[in-house]
Amino acid sequence: MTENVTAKGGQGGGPAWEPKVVAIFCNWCSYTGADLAGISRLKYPAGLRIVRVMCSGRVSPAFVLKAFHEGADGVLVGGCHPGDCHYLEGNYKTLKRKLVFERLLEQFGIEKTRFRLEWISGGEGDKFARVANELIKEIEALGPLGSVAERLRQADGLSLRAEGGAGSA
Amino acid sequence: MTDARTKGAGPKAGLEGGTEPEAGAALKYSFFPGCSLHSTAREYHETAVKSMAALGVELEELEDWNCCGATALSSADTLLSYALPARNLAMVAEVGRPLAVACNSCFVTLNRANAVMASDTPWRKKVQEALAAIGRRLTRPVEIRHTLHILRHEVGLDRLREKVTRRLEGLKVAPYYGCQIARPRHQWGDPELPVEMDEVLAATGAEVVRYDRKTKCCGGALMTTKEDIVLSINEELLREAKARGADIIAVCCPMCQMNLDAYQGKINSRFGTDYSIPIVYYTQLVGFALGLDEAEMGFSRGFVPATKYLRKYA
Amino acid sequence: MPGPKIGVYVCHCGSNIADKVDMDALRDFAGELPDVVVSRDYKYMCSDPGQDLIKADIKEYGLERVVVASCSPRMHEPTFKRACEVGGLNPYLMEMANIREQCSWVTVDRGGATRKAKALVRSAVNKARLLEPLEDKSVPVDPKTLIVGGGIAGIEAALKIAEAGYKVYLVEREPSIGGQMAKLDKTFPTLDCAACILTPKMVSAAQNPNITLLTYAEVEDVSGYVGNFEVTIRKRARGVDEKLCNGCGTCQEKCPIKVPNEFEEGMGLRKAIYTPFPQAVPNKPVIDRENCTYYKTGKCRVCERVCPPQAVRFDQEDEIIKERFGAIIVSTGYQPFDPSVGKQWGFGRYDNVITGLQFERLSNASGPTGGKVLLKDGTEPKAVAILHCVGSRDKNYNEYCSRICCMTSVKFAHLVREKTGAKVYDLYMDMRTFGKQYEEFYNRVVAERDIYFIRGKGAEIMEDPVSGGLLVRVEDTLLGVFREIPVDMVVLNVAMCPRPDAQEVAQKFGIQRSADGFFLEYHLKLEPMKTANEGVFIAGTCQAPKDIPDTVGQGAGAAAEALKVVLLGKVTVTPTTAEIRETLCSGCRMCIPLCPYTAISFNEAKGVAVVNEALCKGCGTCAASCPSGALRVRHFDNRQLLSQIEGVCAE
Amino acid sequence: MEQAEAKAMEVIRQDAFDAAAFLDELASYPSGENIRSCMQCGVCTASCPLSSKMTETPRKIMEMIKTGMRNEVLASDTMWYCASCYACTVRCPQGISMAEVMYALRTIAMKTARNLSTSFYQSFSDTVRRYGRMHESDLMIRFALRTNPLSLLKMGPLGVRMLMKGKMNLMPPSAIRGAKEIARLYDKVAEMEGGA
Amino acid sequence: MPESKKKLKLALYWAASCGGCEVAVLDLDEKILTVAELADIVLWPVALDFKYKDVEALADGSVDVCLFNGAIRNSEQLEIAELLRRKSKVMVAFGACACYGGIPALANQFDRESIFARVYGTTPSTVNPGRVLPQTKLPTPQGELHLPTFYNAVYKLDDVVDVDYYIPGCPPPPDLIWTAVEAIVSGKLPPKGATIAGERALCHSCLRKKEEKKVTAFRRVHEVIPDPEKCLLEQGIICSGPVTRDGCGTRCLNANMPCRGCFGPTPEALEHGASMLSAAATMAEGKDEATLAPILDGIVDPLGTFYRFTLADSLLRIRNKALVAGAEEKEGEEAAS
Repeated sequence: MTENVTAKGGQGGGPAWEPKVVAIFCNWCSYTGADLAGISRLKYPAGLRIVRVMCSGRVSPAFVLKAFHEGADGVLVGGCHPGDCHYLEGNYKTLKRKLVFERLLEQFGIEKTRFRLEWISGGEGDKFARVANELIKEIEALGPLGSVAERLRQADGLSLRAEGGAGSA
Repeated sequence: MTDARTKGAGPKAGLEGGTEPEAGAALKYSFFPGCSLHSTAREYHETAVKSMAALGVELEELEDWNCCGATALSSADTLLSYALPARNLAMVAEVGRPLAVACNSCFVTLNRANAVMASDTPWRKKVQEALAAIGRRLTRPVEIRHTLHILRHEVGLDRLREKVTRRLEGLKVAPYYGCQIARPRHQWGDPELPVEMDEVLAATGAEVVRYDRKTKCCGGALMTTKEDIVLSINEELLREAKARGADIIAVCCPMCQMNLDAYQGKINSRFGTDYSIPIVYYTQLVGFALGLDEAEMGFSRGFVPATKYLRKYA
Repeated sequence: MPGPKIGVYVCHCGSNIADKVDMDALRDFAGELPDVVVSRDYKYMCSDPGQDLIKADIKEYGLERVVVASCSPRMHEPTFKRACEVGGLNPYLMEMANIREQCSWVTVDRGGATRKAKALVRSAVNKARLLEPLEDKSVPVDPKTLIVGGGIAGIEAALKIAEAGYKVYLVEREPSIGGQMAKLDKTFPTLDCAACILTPKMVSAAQNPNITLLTYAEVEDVSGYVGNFEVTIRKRARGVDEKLCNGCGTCQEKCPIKVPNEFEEGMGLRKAIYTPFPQAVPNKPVIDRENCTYYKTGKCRVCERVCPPQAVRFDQEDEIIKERFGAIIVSTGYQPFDPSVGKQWGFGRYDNVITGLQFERLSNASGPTGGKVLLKDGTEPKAVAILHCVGSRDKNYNEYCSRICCMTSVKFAHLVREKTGAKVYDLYMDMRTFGKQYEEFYNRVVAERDIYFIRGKGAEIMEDPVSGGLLVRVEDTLLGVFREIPVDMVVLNVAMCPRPDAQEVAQKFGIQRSADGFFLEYHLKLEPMKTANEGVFIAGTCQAPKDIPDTVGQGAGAAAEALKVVLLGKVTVTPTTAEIRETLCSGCRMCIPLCPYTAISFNEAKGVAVVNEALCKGCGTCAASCPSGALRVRHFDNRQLLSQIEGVCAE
Repeated sequence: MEQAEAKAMEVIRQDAFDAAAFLDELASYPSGENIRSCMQCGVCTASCPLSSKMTETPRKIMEMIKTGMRNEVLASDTMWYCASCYACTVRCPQGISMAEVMYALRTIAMKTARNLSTSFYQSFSDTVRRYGRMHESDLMIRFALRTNPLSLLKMGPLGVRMLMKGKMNLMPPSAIRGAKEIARLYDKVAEMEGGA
Repeated sequence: MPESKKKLKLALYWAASCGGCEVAVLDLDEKILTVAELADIVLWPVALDFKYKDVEALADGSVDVCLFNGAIRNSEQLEIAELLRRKSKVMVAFGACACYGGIPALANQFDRESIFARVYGTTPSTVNPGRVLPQTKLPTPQGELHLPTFYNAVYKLDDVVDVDYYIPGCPPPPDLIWTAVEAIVSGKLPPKGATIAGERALCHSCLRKKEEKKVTAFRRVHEVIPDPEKCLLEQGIICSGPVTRDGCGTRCLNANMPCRGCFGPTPEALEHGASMLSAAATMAEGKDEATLAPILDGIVDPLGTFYRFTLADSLLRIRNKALVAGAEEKEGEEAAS
């Protein structure tokens, strides 16, 4: 709790720390839903940023790790509702990965709430906005996660040559 | 359909066997009688416990329960109107059994507090803080069921039919639910036109008459402060029952019983009518149909005597 | 090592973006990013002068990548790709940052929006740096169009395409085309009879040689993609040889079985062998196998005996038709709201509480009462209440406005007065008369004698247990009084709802549904007939509640969309498919079962997996499961996506 | 029938009311947050068994709230007629819980108003505080003392008949063991509200 | 080998590792003699008695090759890694621990405090009534002794010093070591940063029969005796072959055991653990959570399974301990209130 207070230390009323959420959305449903939220002028915090893929089935768990590695405080993966996948069943593959991957994240000490898989259809602009606001609220309560580089720096005070290894290429 | 639902939804495996009545003895609930059942609705209390026991449902009275606050406290103080029933819910949670409630008013009030415990409104935290001050704790909602729902959906009509020894053939009953068992939306029952009591009464052999005003309000406690209009809405209720040819009105709420029964004379004198319709709790009829001792069914406690309709079955 | 030269173009979109995002700061920020050689902002990047900026810079600066920060790529990606191409740059070397739909429109404060816009631009620049040139491919298109649903929308679309000289298959589930409109009596605001204007179109559809009419038929399966949809249609057995049958009706006369007539909304009866209504197209009967005595007991066969041309075929079997289509129009219509779920309205409990469609049938000269508005007991009503918004504009049921009910209510009020002496009470919340000549029509009716418009939502309908009369309770909100209105008939003007199988149909055709359950158009305003599935279009009330003029308009519009596909004769297929780098593939075969299009196979000789790029749709599911990274998806490969993630994260 | 005093047409100046403040006040009560979405259809009024007696219909009260007429709303008798039957609540097309809005208005009015209803609810609350449970005779006596002690005589005959039927206890319920807890709960709630 | 060449100066060092890599060098068998012929060993603590100050005394860059095995767990290892880097022309991360952190890096799931608490406190065999924990300073009559600091995390070699080549494996197989030695001696060096192993995944060398990658249950090796002819993954056994570099000679597979990934990820793999997790999970058959969850629950301990040798090379590296502890506290508060 105390951590949050110091982290927020509001100047100008707003929180100094704004949760950073990487959303990886499929082109056909969730990305369209997010566009609809925009067309409907629904509001959500600016910390949520969307990266577009064609299908949620394209989302490698490593993308999610990469986001956390880079300092995202949360990751939201969005796909079509089961049965509605534009590519028939890409979203089922995502679900399979999620079921193992969320346990891995827990082992890494990353709270469950920081990673979410949601089915958001192209018509569900309101659902997307609700999920975005909800998720960011939950993450705000958890506090910042910090990048892996930072975490390593804090661990032993060593200055590492090139943190990250894989994927940073 | 009904059977499938009863069996499917029954919490105890014992029921799934179906035919062996004693198997269902495993159904046990914490029971919240509420203040009325200890005074004005004494017969409701007695017959609910006895007839449910005869059907293999044990209603174990919650120890040291307190008044739920009814709608009076909702009008006086919002936080208190949650905290007071929440004390009961906290004690139920400790016992660890689902809660059975017979009084509609308690049912709605306890459900209202229960809903707050499931919400993420600031009220939830406030209630928890208030409870903490008296050393009680409630983290999540408890399961609450109306005794009528337990009878209809947990015990089931098959079981009831089997156990009926006095079939109330020819007794014309208007089923009157009142409002708060139906509204706002609860787990079971249509908010406008529920059928659970109709089905239960039909299973006792009684003829259930059509009664479109079954969830119209009786005015409840407003009888004390707005007597004029409350008498007139009760007159409308009696009028339909009579027009549909009902001998008797069955109720499931102490307020309804009191307004229709104790004030029936006053209605007659106010509106120049001559209603003489006994108002009984459905549990009295169920207990009677199950062959329990008639004297224990509390029919004599009503202001409008019911005995002339029941004599032939005794 | 210097990267490719990148140009960044920031669009103000008038004030849509510029009001929330600091354009100067964003432009300057982009200019500072590595490899960016030019960054500009402009009021409307999608306009001709905006595009010209890009084209000129490609030449002047020798740009190798272009990043446009503007609206959603779903809006203008094609525009800017074309601009690049004209300017001499491979269109796949362009990347967009969505700073309107996903930034300026959704963010409250300017600071946050500007920060977010920067992150999105950095992310796009990161990806652009890694893009590679790709070439579009094209495949030929089958020139036939499939239209699913033979209501007025489907008929209109079929006629337009057929008249343009192209082939159409019109598939209808019911035994006749015509849809809901065929049930209506008079139509607002002109009060011409629905049958009079619909029947000629139905007949034209049946007679046009370019239209193949498949009634009593359903689409079972759809696969393939725009230009080449493979469709399986089940044409259910009518039990009647359509070629021999001359529609004389003898079979229906003699059939001994009577069942409630769906077409009459349950108010009349039909036989077990029947045509749904006299003007049915095709005017050939079907045998209702569930109710036919022969199918139940093996006896009867009366119809077979009496049929003059001997057309009855009890042993007829369903026919499976497989066809290839270039485009598909879905026009499956709506389902009226079932008011029996709201017990307060008494529908199903009180005989004289009816729905709007039931009223249409009562009022229709070919309906069960021969066009008389009568109570269940055959007498004429003395007072009729009409309720608007039953099941619509009500969060307990459907939040949306059903659009036509105000006008049908006004029409019903007029028809009641025309046909009976009854007083009419019209209970409305708002009177919405949005169409051409609608307000004028309302003004005419409002002036009629004994029609009373009351502003208030009808709350409940009770029966007087003594008299049996109905009592409608409403607050007259303009007077601020509680009103009880005794009537003997109530017409519930119910909502238009999505059909109960809408989800199944949506899945079959790869289209989506909006929150209200109707099919989702590509763009609410600008692409009302397109769907997210290219080549599949929607028309009529399957998209949203609408009246006849709008339905017909959409039918014609969808026809234009379909014609656009078939007339072009070819469609472009995206080159953003998967590819396998053979030197890296270890042959583990992980990817093979993952492809829903069976585009990946195994080359035993080489010991590696192979992608058939004609079948691949580019979803990338395989790449996400290729452990060694040998499989990559063009335009969405690992490096590109990781760089984008890095881009949105960096502060 | 006496001639009702003719009410002059009023000109309402919106700047006389602070609508936002009143709506915000109500928004702090359960279900108070969606009052703004009321579309004045009147289903609440027409579903209410008691609305015919009210001087202002529930729908009109909602419009008065939205106008910011705080004093007028709290002075009306509308909320005191609510029997908590929830007919309005389940039918409201905008999902507003009118019953909760009525509770909220009563709770606000309880702080200042004094009438038959406030006396009844206050008596009820006091009885529960004392015994932890309801005690009808205690309630009736408290209520009568607050309003009109003579009314006890009017209630007398029914009370006696109830007693005869074994439906009423003259003796107070032996206070529940948790009665002290209940009192503490009352105090804690008062403290929380006072502190808020 | 050309005799004319000057003898190479060779250093071998052993940081946080089990010692298996040292044995692997000896596994060169008679070839070790060739090594001795070609090279002068300047440091090899496991076999020869050199002192650090001997190395310090050498001129910078005077050692030709250093084969460094083991991860960096404490300050002494860091110091020596830096020293050897200074003195050596070519630094080789030798073995899985030096390359990717190896088994020791699995400790990155815990921080120093919890490791000490466990090792010096709660293990059943521990007798430590005074709760004495390792200290970095020890006052003695002769003066204060300084001991290395035990770090919170385990690091791979290239986290702390520049590495020229990587020879993976647990331990590296002799033939690979020999290939490296030959390359060094002959001066035919691959580009800097290269990993001396295969470019494709291990499946390329695996001779087991591969059919359809679909499973209805995952199993662990102690639960079944796998069919030695069939792909282990297809039998529901997690085998990291598809994501791990070829070059080990399928040693584990030959013993009917699955690949655990000691050769690290292939060059184009996104990430060793996540990539294999992604592939393995998609093998489960089913379309809804109810069917899939029980199958996928069969993949126990995903972190230990998929990052057995590569946690220090992963994207997340260490467990996010502090925040989790904070959250647990918060939960506790909530429950208590």
